[in-house]
Amino acid sequence: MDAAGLLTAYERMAVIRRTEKAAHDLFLQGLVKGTTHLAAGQEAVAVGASAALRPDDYVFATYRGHHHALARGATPQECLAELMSRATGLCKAKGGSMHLTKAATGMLGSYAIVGSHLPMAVGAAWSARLRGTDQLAVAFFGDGATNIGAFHESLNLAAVWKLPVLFVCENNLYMEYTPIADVTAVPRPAADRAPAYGIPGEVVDGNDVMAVEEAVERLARRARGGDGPAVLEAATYRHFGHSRADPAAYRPAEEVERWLAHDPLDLARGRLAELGVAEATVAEADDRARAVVERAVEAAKAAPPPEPREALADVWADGGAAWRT
Amino acid sequence: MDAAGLLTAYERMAVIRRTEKAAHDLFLQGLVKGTTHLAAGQEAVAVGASAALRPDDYVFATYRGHHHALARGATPQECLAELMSRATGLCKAKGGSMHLTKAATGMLGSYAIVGSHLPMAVGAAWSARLRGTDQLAVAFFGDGATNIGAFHESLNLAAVWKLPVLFVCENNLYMEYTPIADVTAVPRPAADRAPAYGIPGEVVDGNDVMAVEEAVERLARRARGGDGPAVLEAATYRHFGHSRADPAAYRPAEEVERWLAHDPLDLARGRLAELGVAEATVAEADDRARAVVERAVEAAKAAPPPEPREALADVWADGGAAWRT
Amino acid sequence: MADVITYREAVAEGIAREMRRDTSVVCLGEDIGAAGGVFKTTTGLHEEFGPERVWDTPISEQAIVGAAMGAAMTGRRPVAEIMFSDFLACCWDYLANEIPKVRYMTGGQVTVPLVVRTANGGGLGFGAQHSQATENWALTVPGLKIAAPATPADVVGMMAAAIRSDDPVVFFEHKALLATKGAAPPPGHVVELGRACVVRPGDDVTLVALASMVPLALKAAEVLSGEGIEAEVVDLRCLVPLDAATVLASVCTTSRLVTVEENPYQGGWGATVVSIVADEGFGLLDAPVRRVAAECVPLPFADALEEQVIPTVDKVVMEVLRLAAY
Amino acid sequence: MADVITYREAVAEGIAREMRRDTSVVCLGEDIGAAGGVFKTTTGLHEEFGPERVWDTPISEQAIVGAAMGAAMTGRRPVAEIMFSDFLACCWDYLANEIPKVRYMTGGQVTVPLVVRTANGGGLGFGAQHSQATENWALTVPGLKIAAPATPADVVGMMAAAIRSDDPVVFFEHKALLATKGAAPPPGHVVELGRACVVRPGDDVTLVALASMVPLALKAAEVLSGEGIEAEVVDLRCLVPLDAATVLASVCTTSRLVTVEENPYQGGWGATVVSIVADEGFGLLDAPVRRVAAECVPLPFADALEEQVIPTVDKVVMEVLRLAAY
Ligand SMILES: Cc1ncc(C[n+]2csc(CCOP(=O)(O)OP(=O)(O)O)c2C)c(N)n1
Ligand SMILES: Cc1ncc(C[n+]2csc(CCOP(=O)(O)OP(=O)(O)O)c2C)c(N)n1
Ligand SMILES: [Mg+2]
Ligand SMILES: [Mg+2]
Repeated sequence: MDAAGLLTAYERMAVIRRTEKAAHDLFLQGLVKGTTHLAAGQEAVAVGASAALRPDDYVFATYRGHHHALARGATPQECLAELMSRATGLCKAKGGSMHLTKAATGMLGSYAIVGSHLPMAVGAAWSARLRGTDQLAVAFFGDGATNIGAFHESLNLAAVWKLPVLFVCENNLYMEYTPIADVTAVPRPAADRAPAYGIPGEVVDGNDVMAVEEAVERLARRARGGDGPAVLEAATYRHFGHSRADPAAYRPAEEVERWLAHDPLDLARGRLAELGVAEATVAEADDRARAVVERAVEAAKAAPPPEPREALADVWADGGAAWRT
Repeated sequence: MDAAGLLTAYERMAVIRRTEKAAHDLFLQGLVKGTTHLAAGQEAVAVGASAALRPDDYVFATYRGHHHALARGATPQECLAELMSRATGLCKAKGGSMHLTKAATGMLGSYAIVGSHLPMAVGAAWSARLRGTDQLAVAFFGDGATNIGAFHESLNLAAVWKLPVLFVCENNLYMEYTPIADVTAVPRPAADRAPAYGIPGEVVDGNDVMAVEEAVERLARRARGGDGPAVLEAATYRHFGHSRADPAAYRPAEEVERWLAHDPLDLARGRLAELGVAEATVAEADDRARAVVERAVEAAKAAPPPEPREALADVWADGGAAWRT
Repeated sequence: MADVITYREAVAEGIAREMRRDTSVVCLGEDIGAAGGVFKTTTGLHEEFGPERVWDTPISEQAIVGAAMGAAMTGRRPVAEIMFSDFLACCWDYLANEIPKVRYMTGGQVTVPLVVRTANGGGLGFGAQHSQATENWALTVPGLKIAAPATPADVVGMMAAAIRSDDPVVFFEHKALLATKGAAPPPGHVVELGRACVVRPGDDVTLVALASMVPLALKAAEVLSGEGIEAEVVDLRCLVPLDAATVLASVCTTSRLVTVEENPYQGGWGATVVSIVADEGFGLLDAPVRRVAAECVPLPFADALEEQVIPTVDKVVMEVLRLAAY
Repeated sequence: MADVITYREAVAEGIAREMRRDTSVVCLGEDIGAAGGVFKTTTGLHEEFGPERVWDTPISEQAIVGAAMGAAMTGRRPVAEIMFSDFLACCWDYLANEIPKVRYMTGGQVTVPLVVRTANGGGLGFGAQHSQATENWALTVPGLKIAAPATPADVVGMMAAAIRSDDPVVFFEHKALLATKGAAPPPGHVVELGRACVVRPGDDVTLVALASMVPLALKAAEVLSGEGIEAEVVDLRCLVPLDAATVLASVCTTSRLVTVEENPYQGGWGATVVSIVADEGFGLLDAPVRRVAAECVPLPFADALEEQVIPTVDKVVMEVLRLAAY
């Protein structure tokens, strides 16, 4: 990743950070119903990986998926409109925060059942192989997902069929409120399991966008070349609580501090300085990010609610919902 | 295991072998309906493990579970009567071949959904811990079960809670008709996965009843002592096809021959000779085994079918089946 | 104890009462310990009973419910939490194939005295995968008792019955009711499973409802009363055992039946109730039987869409008025 | 092709026809390749289409169906086999929460053109965990099409429709019908999903049945004919789309309805059918609606017990006679 690439990545991360902040504020204002699982602090995983992927690759993510949708081509406006139940939402306000999806750019969905999307990513990789493309599929998931059965079945099947799929674990140390270390038999919940499937398992600093890009690029090349899947465990941290108004009181202050001092945006800013990018240039990127998100908030606020008839559309491929004669 | 112990083990294996043969013949005679999954060839796993267990330990097995039921206190007559749909069957003819269970002697069931009983064994071990006993739970399962999600969840939970449970895989090289090696990412489907849960994973000759006894005894002691679960992978082979009339044509003749030459009963006979047990003594054990199974067949044949009203008994703990007023 | 408690508090209270009575009762689930549960329905249990009776688990629904089964078969009374009822799908094998069948298929050799508790239903804006009313899944499987209380007192009383039951019980705690308040039940309060409750008497039409649909049906009944129609509202409380007798007795008076179901029409419990009445109570009926249920679509996120899909007071009132005009 | 084929052969034939037409059709499942499937319902596919179109999998039901979903979302038409329908419980999350919802909750961005085939029902003596009629599980979930053919020709025709469908279809192949024979369908035979079939006309009572219950209902109709009662037998073929119109039209003639269901009474599809008729067809009914369904117990192993539990010709005849006497 050169300076220009890093600047682009930085700006994307800044857009995500501000979108997450906006989502948080809008939630507190009562403009976002239900729940949100913010990814602030984890931007580098999405943006770093995205930088290494091709436009025709497939991405599958979780309910904590705003960053992946945004990194993969969804606009802040589409995302915020979805959260705010507007007709202009990414999923026509049928999905909500947990289900952001932008199929047109290969972001094949955010799934709210832990681990459920790993087999789907395996299937997308299998499909690429069947169609003779060298597309890649990437599943992003949390540390907690490594203890569910679908994780095991997916890694084994992908390994046996040598499919072009990457399993990227965002290890943010916690499930909802319980530390992953309390309920997992190995220290590295994802990487330490890779040998059980005869595939590489690596650990990367998930807050270092360049390191993530490098690792994903390398493992992706390998997978496209027919050498099979890999596990990448990205060490990271969420800035907010698990969801909504969770104050995350269960986290030691010292730990929070340490991780806030290892912020992905700060890290990238430091690197940009090292690479000789002027502070003013970075500030311009920040300004653009702020402007984009501000406009997005205004546009989403101004957008209409969905038409009531939308409730009975989109179950079936014919666009309808008829289940009987 | 001394000579006397081995002779007892040998006789038990002989009883199992003859019961399986009887089940096969009765099936061909149309006296056993449905299906059977015979364990002939795998006797040493059940008998060796059983010899190392205490009467109050818990055993959970699969649809291929005749040997475990018999090793764990069920009589050939109860088992064959169950297969032949008799009122005197082990489960009152409600279970059938796939569900042999003898709760009174800690044989807590045979389950026909691959992998489903592993979490149950974990739960029984947890219960022992909660009640402050040092009972052990053992789950026996096939090589094919190592690729299902419940396997993964069970091993992790057992390891995290350091429960007294042993996971004993009977690796007979095949699932139904597909070699396990074709669909598993590591050579030792069970043992090679143990490190993913930070627990010991051992391989043992599953046809050597003494070796099985030794390994189970050692791992059981460890588990009872609070050092947590372990995986034991027993290499073995089934003499019959997967089920019913499967001629197992998918198995190379050379492989079958090699394994038939490594028969658990023959091995034990050889060891008995080495230990100086007279051939006549072994022949007497064989005679007793034959007589027991012959009587069992006759008794089962003579037993009545279940009373029709049994169909509506035993759903609920009150003995009935009422679901509405 | 306060005179009034919330449904949420009633869950923890109900469990705590049984844990005090019986040391064999033990809880397991995700984040149920020190965190007190995602819905704060296990608040205080970890403090009172300690980590040897309240166990945090990994995200392993099969291991949670499967281990509960194994423990129940060996002398404990586990209370397993599956955080959202949608996730029952992740351990469905245990609910569908193992727990309800093992007693029968072993000829009665074992019992499985466990409770699987779960937060059920919509109303909190959690979207399609966290809002389903899944009690109908369980209804397809003989061998499970199915409890779905509508009030705090019933939560406590039915929890007592569920935990004391030697049969497996799936206990549906309704998310939309968690914040609702009601009279605190007296000590020792037990509500036998399988007894419906006539929560409002009326002569003109019988409304049969469950969980969150009970207050909704009551509201509809108030509106209808203004129109001169007196609805009898039956809170079914359990799907199994199903108190068909109470429903039939009510229809005997009213001659008209409407079920009010949060779930989609297809495969909903109301259909089973209706089929019993259309058979055994056919002669009692003066008018078509109607089911006010959700549309047959996943639950959409936006409120504007959700209200198109789920039953509302207005929809119930409208259907009853149409029926009255029959 | 022979004039007569078995239901078993029809499965493989139905899949093969579509695999020839459309190279995007691909199969996966346990032992479906060289072994031809445990029920020999995929015999010949591996030989004809090779390992790149017919994939043997590990015992990983979640990975099988989840991977099928991912492949369906990205341009393939996977046909996934789940060996016994009971094992749908091991991947229920995909059937209940993922496959039927993803199109809706993404606002129509993706389609999931897949078929999950599975051997359903009892009759072969496989015991409680391998004999269930689980189509009712699927009925509780909007967003799945549910096919359950009763004849070899319907197997081929409905398989064609299922594989061509851009919607997910759960395709229930009945174990007890595998050995039955019927007319071989002509090339290009397609049976639109959601069209019931009146397989026997009659004026006195409507029997609605599915899969293995269709021949049973037909046998009962023959017996009843001897008693002077002419039953109209409707083969429902699909639960979703549900052809309620055909049922209502039949009841319009007969004024009497009996459903014949292999599944337990509680939560069975017949309840949904009955609730529609008790509403929209209430005025047509001359007598109580009756459901002949299985007892609400797991399926016992012994034949002597099984016949107590499941519907038999005798039970259907007896119920209809009782109804006729109403
Ligand atoms: C199968 C399942 N079980 C439980 C939950 C509830 N739940 C939602 S998020 C979560 C924690 C997940 O932790 P992790 O995988 O580390 O992801 P993170 O939230 O940290 O990104 C849990 C338990 C769920 N959605 N799905
Ligand atoms: C969840 C599930 N999937 C598939 C099956 C069908 N099935 C029964 S036995 C079997 C093979 C199991 O192989 P293995 O675990 O090696 O045990 P073995 O039969 O060799 O003893 C399969 C696939 C099942 N019973 N349960
Ligand atoms: Mg996490
Ligand atoms: Mg095997």
